[in-house]
Amino acid sequence: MSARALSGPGLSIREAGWLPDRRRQAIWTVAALALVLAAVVVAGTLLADVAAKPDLMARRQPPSLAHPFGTDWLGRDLLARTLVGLRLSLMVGTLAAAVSASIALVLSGVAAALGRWMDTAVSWLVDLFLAIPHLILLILVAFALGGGISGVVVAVALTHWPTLTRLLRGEARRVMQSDYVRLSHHLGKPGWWVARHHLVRHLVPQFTVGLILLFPHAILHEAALSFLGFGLPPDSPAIGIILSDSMRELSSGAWWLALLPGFALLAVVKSVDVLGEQLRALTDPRSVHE
Amino acid sequence: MTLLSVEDLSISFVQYERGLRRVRLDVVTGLDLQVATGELVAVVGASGSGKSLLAHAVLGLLPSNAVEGGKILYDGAVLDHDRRGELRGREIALIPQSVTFLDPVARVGKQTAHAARLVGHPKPEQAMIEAFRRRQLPDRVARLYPHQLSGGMARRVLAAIATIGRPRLVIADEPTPGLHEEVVAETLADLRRMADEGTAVVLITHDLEAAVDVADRVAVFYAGTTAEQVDAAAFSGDGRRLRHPYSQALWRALPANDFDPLAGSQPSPDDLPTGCLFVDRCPLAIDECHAARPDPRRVGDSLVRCIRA
Amino acid sequence: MAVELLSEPGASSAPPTDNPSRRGIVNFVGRRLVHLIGLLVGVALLGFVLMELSPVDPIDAYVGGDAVRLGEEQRALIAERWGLDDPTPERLARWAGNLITGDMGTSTVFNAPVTHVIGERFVASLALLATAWLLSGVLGFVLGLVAAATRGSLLDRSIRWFAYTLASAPTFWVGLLLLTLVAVQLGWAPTSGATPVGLDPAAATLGQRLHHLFLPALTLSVVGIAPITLHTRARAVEVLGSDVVLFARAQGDSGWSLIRHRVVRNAAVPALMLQFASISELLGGSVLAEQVFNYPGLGQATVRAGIQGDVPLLLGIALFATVLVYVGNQMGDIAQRLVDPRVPVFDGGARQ
Amino acid sequence: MRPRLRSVLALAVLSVLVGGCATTSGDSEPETLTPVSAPPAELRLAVGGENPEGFDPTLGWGEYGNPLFQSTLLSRTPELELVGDLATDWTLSDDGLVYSVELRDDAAFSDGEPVTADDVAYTYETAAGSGGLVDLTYLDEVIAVDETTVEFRLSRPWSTFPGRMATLGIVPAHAHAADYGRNPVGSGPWVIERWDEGQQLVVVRNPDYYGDAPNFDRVVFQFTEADATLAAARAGELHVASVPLALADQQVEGMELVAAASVDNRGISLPFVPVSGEVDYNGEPIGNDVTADLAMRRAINYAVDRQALVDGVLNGFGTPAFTPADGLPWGNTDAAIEDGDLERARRILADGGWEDLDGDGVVEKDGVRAELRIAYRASDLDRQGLAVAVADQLAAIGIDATPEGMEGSASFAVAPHQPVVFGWGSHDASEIYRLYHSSLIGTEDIYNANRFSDPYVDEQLDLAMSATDLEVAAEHFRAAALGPDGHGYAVEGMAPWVWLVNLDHTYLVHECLDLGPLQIEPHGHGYPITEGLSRWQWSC
Repeated sequence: MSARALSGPGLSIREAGWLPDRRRQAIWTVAALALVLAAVVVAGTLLADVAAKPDLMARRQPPSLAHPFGTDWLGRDLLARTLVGLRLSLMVGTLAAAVSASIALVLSGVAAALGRWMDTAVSWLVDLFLAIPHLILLILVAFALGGGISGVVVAVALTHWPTLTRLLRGEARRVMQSDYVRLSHHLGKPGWWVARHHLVRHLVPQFTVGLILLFPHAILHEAALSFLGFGLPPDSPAIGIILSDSMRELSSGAWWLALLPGFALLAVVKSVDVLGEQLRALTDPRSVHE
Repeated sequence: MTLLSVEDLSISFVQYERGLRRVRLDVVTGLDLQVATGELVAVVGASGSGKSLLAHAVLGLLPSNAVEGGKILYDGAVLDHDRRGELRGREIALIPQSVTFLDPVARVGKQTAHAARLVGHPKPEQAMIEAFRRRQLPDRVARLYPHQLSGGMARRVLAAIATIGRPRLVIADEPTPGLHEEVVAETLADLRRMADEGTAVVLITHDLEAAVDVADRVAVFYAGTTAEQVDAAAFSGDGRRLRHPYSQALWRALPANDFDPLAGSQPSPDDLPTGCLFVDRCPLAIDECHAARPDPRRVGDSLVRCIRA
Repeated sequence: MAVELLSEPGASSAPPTDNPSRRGIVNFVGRRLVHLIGLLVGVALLGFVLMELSPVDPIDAYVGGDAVRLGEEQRALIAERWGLDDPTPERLARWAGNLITGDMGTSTVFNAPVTHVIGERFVASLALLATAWLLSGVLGFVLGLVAAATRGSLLDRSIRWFAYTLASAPTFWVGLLLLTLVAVQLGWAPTSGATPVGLDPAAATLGQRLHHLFLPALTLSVVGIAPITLHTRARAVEVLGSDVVLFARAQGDSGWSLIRHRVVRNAAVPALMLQFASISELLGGSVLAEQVFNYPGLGQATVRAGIQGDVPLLLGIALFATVLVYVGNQMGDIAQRLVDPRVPVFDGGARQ
Repeated sequence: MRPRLRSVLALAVLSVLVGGCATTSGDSEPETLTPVSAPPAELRLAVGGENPEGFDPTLGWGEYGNPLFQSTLLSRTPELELVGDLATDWTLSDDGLVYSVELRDDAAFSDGEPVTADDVAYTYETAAGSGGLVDLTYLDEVIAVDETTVEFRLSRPWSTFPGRMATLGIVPAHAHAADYGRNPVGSGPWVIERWDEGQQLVVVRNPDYYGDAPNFDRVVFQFTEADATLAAARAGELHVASVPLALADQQVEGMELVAAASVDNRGISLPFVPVSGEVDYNGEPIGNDVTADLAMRRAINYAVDRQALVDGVLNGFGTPAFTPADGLPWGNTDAAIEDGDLERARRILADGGWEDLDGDGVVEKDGVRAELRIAYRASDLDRQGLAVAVADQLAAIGIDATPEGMEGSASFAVAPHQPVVFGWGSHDASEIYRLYHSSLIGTEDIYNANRFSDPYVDEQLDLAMSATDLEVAAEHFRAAALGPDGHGYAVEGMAPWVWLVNLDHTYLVHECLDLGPLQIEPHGHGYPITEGLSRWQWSC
């Protein structure tokens, strides 16, 4: 009987059937979200000066048509500052995710290809970096680099590669131990050839998945670092800084200073998350049939 | 007295193919089975012939996207969804296939006691101990976990749990695979004993030989239809007393007999032939066979769906 | 974090060693101790190197805003008092030497031994961490089960949407949200501190402490809820579709009794592991929650140490956190063995 | 046996949840203070001032505001006049190098021991020698001549030394152990009851204090962030709360706003010398061609609208500042100018040779584009606001200025080549000397970091410091501001600085609490108000 075996109870209609338009739906969401994020980045670039322009006469104004997000304690337009901040977060997120993902790719490749000793060294390094709670390690590294944009990017990058490395290393080891790789060893193919041919092709989808999943984390941690005061200079419009400034205004009732930028950050992080999920569903060979 | 009577049962599943087009898979079409109290009926057929589905239907455990047709009578009355829920575990019980049906993280004693509690036993612990003793299971087994049971022990525990509520109808779903000889014999003897004590027993198996030895009657399933219901005794000699060509082919395929397997495979549920489902592989097929689905008719002491019988 | 869901291992023949052999325990604990010490040495070195790299001038970080009035002799005296000018290898040797004897040096921010600062501050943080840990664990587990039990329904989808949104919400912003709405606007909870203002902390009643703990713990639990909800739901759905549940339903079990008897403990196995592994995430989150609610715990001390360049305290906290995280993970491993009988408790092998 | 995990887990959860929600209803906070009540036994203040190192004067405690536990040789009246406290009389030798001080004989420490000259000598020597924050480098030696007489021998004349005698609390030589900071013993009006680091400090009246006894038995200092302080004030739990300027306009029922004038000022240092290619001891390049030009410095001073800064950044709580000592006896009132005058600023720039050649809205001169990066200490809110606002104001006259936040003292280190927002203001007139005297150039600290030098100013400051009479010293300090033909440190002089604002120190004070006359407070918002703590009284 060729139809799917239907003995397993508990299959609901959605899970039983494979919806072809799920692929189309995924493509649409990816396109829409990519457009939104691109819009944020472009807006952030254009509004840089507006975001910095104080207006001492219009301080702490509630949301209005002129200022959809209201104005902050120096009369600067909060929407402009939020957009510039989001652009900054996205940039830092991209850079940090890319750096940590490539560290992971290199280390996991090396661990898998260059023998046991290297493998234990890498896995011990991963355990070491995962031994310290994420945010405390972030503070240590940010302190070591003295804050500033480069400090934040490196700090976020240095704390995100371990999880991905462990994932990729596991995958790489599975590939290296699989039959066809052992076969190519027997056929006399050198280590680097094996790595290039088999390893890379397998690691790339995992790599993209890992890179995408790192993204929201990187953005959130950049915001957290800036919020705590380890990130960027206080007059720069980073989301973390806007929110930490808003803490001072709470008792003066300027609720929009805290809530609206936070919602914007949540929206961006969520859209990156969903974008990543959909991309993973589209590209990962295994899940494409889901 | 016939306890369970399945008449012209049909089960189909609704699935979405390309775009939003819906498609119906008729997995079970025209299934009949009659089981009387004290009678052991073996249900035999290839895998995917709808055997397990029948069991799930009777117990009301079909998945939500299943569409059911035909009638199931129990004790003379129609067995609707709610009634199945009430009887499940109390009057109708399932003996599952393997130890994987037992909860891996709970002790078997507790699971059995829980089953007793479900059927309303006043003293579930006591009921559990008695059930184990009745099946010669030492008391210490109660403290073991499913992964610590040997094959034989597992079978006895499963049977103990299923029959803790003195069910009137027991359905044993493929109890024999993966066990060695004496355990198979012991399991089948246990089912025989249940039948002799007045319980209606349905033995679902693909092992024709074992079924014939212990069953009173045999129902042969093919591609979701009951090909033939006949006394177990008919499976003897050269199978002449068997009316349906598929039953005969099954009997001849056994190693003890001619050992020549039937060519081809069962038709797929999304494009079933219009006429008899067996038509493509049937040596006696004639034009009418393609025309319409044969209805069950009594020929000698067997009920058969074949116009050529 | 990618935690491999526990697959159904094949039936192992030998019954578990209910009374584990003494050698098993020694081996079990021994291996872990060696691994922990290795990690601590690594963390100490990594931490020290990071501190040395820092361009922040320790003298001025110590002095803070008062640098305005200091002459250069004063700065030299401060440097000498805290030994900030000695060459690096000498300071590393001195620091490591003291470390072995348990003395982590003196915190420049609090002018007290680091061990004392950590000890005192950790007690405050412990209440916050424990409450948040329990809250997120229980809430996450229950939500996961409810979502699985009603899979495919609106409730299931909204729980999953809620969990995903929490996962991408910045912890400190959630804290701000609660601070603004609940504390400031509604005034239901205090805005800061671990005990009422002006009251002798020792005299604060349990009720007052919990009242102060309420919002920070709620904020911190946000960190832990999402992963546990999603993993529990996934595992529970898997169990609900398994043979075990089929047979249970065949026995007449259904509804919450079925969930309670068959699904809970099976779903608890991965949940427990995840719950202990979330300690690391919680510790990190507590830094943010304590900063928003001015809660005088270890998290706030970390931030002050970082801002004011208090190297001994930072390193002390890093080491202390490493121990905490490691113990948490091992407890997760042990708890999982206790819940899942298929795994021998003391097989000596370090199950990573 | 397997532990009964489920029940343990359930129990733990139950206890937490029950505990959690049982209390949200019942309000077990201390009862709120009704406005009309008998004088409270306990005074509750949230004015900051917590010194993480504890209460040891030799490590900088009590530098400004009331040292509480210790008493000082002299103290200042609200009009900042120096009067005796532990000291009954003090004289200065003719060469200005030796101060001899007579002590009262009835003062005792809280542990019963009498306060003697040895304690005073011990205190000053320890303070000078310790790595703490007290700067006594000009002090050679301190000699206890007899029980009640002390002689201070200076290495060079330092007319403002009496100011130091009014801030350094005297510690007992016999009880000054390592942990003195945590449990101070002193002869001050208060004794410590408890100190919960980061949370609160509780002090009680010292029964055998020699001076007039304070009107309250017990004072609780609460150390909370601005928002928590305001929330506590709103809940009626505080008598005095220092509030940041940004929140000073909040109405709180039962409390009035008190804006104490202060000399706590903010100004921007302008590098005085052109780019010379050399670097200072920090490795920072020296000189800035834009601010080295007198016309540019004057134009900036005229372009900045100081009142707008007070209203915009300080929420209206402050006054325009033209010198680092506005309102102090040694400050020069003639140094003030009519600021916010863009026309005049543009004319000064034009006369000075600055024009916008390439039409990009920014003026140039001899190929130098008028670009400035104004540095400020990142953690300071007011300095950030001022830097951002001034940068915006300067754009109107063609100067491209951008604020640049920096961590800690990095913002001071760049002063040789970048304008920096500084905060000064002290009761110690020697600050003028340190800001403007050329001998401070290149020293390893931040005094005169913009390398200003003017022979006329040096001469006047030397005369001031060596004067034996405070009034004569003040005379010379005032002269240093404005001298003949463009000399002096004021705007109409060499204008090495753009002084911006003097901050008011804003407090919310319970309407029944009378703080008495307030002195002009020094640098440091919050704690200085406690200077008159002993004189506070309940007026309802």
